[in-house]
Amino acid sequence: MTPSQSLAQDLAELDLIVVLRHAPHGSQWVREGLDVALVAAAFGKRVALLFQGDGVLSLLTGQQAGPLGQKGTHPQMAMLEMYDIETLWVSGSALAQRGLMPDDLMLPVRVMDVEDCRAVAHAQLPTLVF
Amino acid sequence: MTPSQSLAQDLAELDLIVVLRHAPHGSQWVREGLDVALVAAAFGKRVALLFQGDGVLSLLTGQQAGPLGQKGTHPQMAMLEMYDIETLWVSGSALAQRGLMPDDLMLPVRVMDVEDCRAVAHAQLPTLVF
Amino acid sequence: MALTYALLVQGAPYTHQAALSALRFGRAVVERGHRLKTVFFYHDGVHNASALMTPPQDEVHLAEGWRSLHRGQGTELLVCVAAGLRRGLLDEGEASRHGQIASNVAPPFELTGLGQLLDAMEHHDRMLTFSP
Amino acid sequence: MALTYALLVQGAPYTHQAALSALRFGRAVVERGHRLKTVFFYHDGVHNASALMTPPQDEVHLAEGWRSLHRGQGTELLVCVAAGLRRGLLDEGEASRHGQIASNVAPPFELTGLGQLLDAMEHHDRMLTFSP
Amino acid sequence: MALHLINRSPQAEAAYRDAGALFVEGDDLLLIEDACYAALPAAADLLTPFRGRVAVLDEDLQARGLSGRVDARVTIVDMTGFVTLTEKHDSAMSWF
Amino acid sequence: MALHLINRSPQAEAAYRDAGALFVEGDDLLLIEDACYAALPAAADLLTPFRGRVAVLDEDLQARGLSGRVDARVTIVDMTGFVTLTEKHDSAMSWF
Repeated sequence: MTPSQSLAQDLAELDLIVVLRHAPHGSQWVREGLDVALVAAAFGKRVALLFQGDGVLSLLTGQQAGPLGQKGTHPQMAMLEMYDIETLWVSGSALAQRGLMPDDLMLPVRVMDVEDCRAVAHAQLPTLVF
Repeated sequence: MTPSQSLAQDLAELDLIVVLRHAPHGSQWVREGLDVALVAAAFGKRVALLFQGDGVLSLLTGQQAGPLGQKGTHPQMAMLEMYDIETLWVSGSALAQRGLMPDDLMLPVRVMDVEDCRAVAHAQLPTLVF
Repeated sequence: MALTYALLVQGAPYTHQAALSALRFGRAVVERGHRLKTVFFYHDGVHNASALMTPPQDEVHLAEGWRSLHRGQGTELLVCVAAGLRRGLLDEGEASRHGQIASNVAPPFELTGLGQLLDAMEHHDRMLTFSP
Repeated sequence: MALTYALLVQGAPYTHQAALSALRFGRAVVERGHRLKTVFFYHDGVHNASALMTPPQDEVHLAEGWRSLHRGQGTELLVCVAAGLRRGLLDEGEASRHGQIASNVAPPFELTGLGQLLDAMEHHDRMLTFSP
Repeated sequence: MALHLINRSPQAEAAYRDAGALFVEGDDLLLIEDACYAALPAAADLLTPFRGRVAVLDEDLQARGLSGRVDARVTIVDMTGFVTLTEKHDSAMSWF
Repeated sequence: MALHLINRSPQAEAAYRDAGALFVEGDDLLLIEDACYAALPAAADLLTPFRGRVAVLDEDLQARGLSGRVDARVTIVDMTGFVTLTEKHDSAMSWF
């Protein structure tokens, strides 16, 4: 549970961690979780996102508005950089389980091993799990 | 998929099958599924229930009203006989997976193997899955 | 051959995709030349009937989508009264019966009992369920 | 030592047990001598604030349960306005702003933004989430 | 014969298990909504009980960025194809 | 150290897997609502990652008829015990 030095540095500068672990489109969890992250950033908080489980699917390239104009969550993803949310952590095992590589993702991420993820969960930072 | 004779007889006399596959108490699925079965029976339909997956847990003995008076679904179960709903099928593998025996259940049931369950699902009877 | 369809919708709009899937499927049924006779809203699906839903203007308005199926096809839009009452969905009659100050279900949505769901299953050729 | 608590409630009453669990936990927090300062309703949790919920008389009335915590403790009952609007939950102000004919959120429930959730997390000692 | 609908992510293994236990020759399975992710090759084991009779809804695939990532054994159908499947089968069951 | 809450039935294996992956020495897990069924001996494998630091909420157990059926390695706590666990841990995470 001792984070690597670069991760420790990231953690030291954060105000909020939002964990996303549901798939996009089918339900509202990712969207409402990202809304929290974006509002926090707009209020000047330094936010990191941890994508775990099905949450990694919200980073897939090539997503579109759904039929009937359902917006999806990729437009919010595209706003993260503008809001200075650049700390994006992705569970390596979640990617592997789905046969995905970092190249399949729309944003640059840090792939985390399980020790990294544990360090994040125990950084004593305000954390919301969606 | 050829049902045993006694099952074929049961199937021949039915108007509606309600499949229950969620756990009681935590969500409303079992309750609202049983409401459909009870209303159908009140309208004179001949109804059978198939308990599959977590649905078998709604038959456990010893259930009570929850804290804050949450009613649970066992009072509805107790009404089944009064409404002449006596065909209760339970997936044997669902029981086994949870370490349960027919003695753990509050009502007499017919334990079904997978072939029986397939026959029920393909009996061309109106079926609702909750 | 034209078939008659009923849909059972159990998912709330703006929480789960089920309601959108049901609406799209309903439209496709009509485009294929079938009759969409009944949509029955149960469980959290009752929220599809809320007259107060106020989605962002650039998103689909689910209740309006259902109403347009009613206008085009005469599709019955039936809302389970028991599932609706506990979830805060009432028409004028139920509101006055229960001493509530307002109502949020209006025609063409109709509050009704589960008997109507059974009727729809019995009389229509196909029944599809869309759940969260 | 007395702590201050915030709860994030994301489950709708009469659909999922999460809202009941949150209310029971909130009461137990108070009984242990802590302060329950804020309950924030988000996602489907916004339905806890519905003035129109009409549960059977022999069942717990969730909205009333929350109001009684407010009366006893001054607990803030905050409802995310964006999550509420799309799900058909509006107070008088939002109803008139959006041209809706009725409203179904009244004090002590308050429509508010997500900033208040972040405030509660920052200023209270503990934050618990109850989700469906 | 029956049409089975699944709309839950492969994480909800119980939906696949319960539908798979009842699946017989002549049935069809259609994956919609978050069940589209079960059409990825990595989820192939979950679809074994469905004996190659698996379709997935194109509109939902596209929204999720899954076009071009679908396992070759899964058939892609559009909304009209969905209706056609319900024409073919008297009975449809939704597993959620 | 953190308190982990799970409220989903053992069928929702992902909640147990994701929480288990992050669980460390000194953490606690509390099972509430339909997660009470994970306290049955038949679900013991699901609780292995939680190293014997598993509690279950008594009120929810009783409603489900599970009193007397709980695995011996799981501790039973009442609602006050739940609050006590939140006093002990600064941080609580809910897996659903």
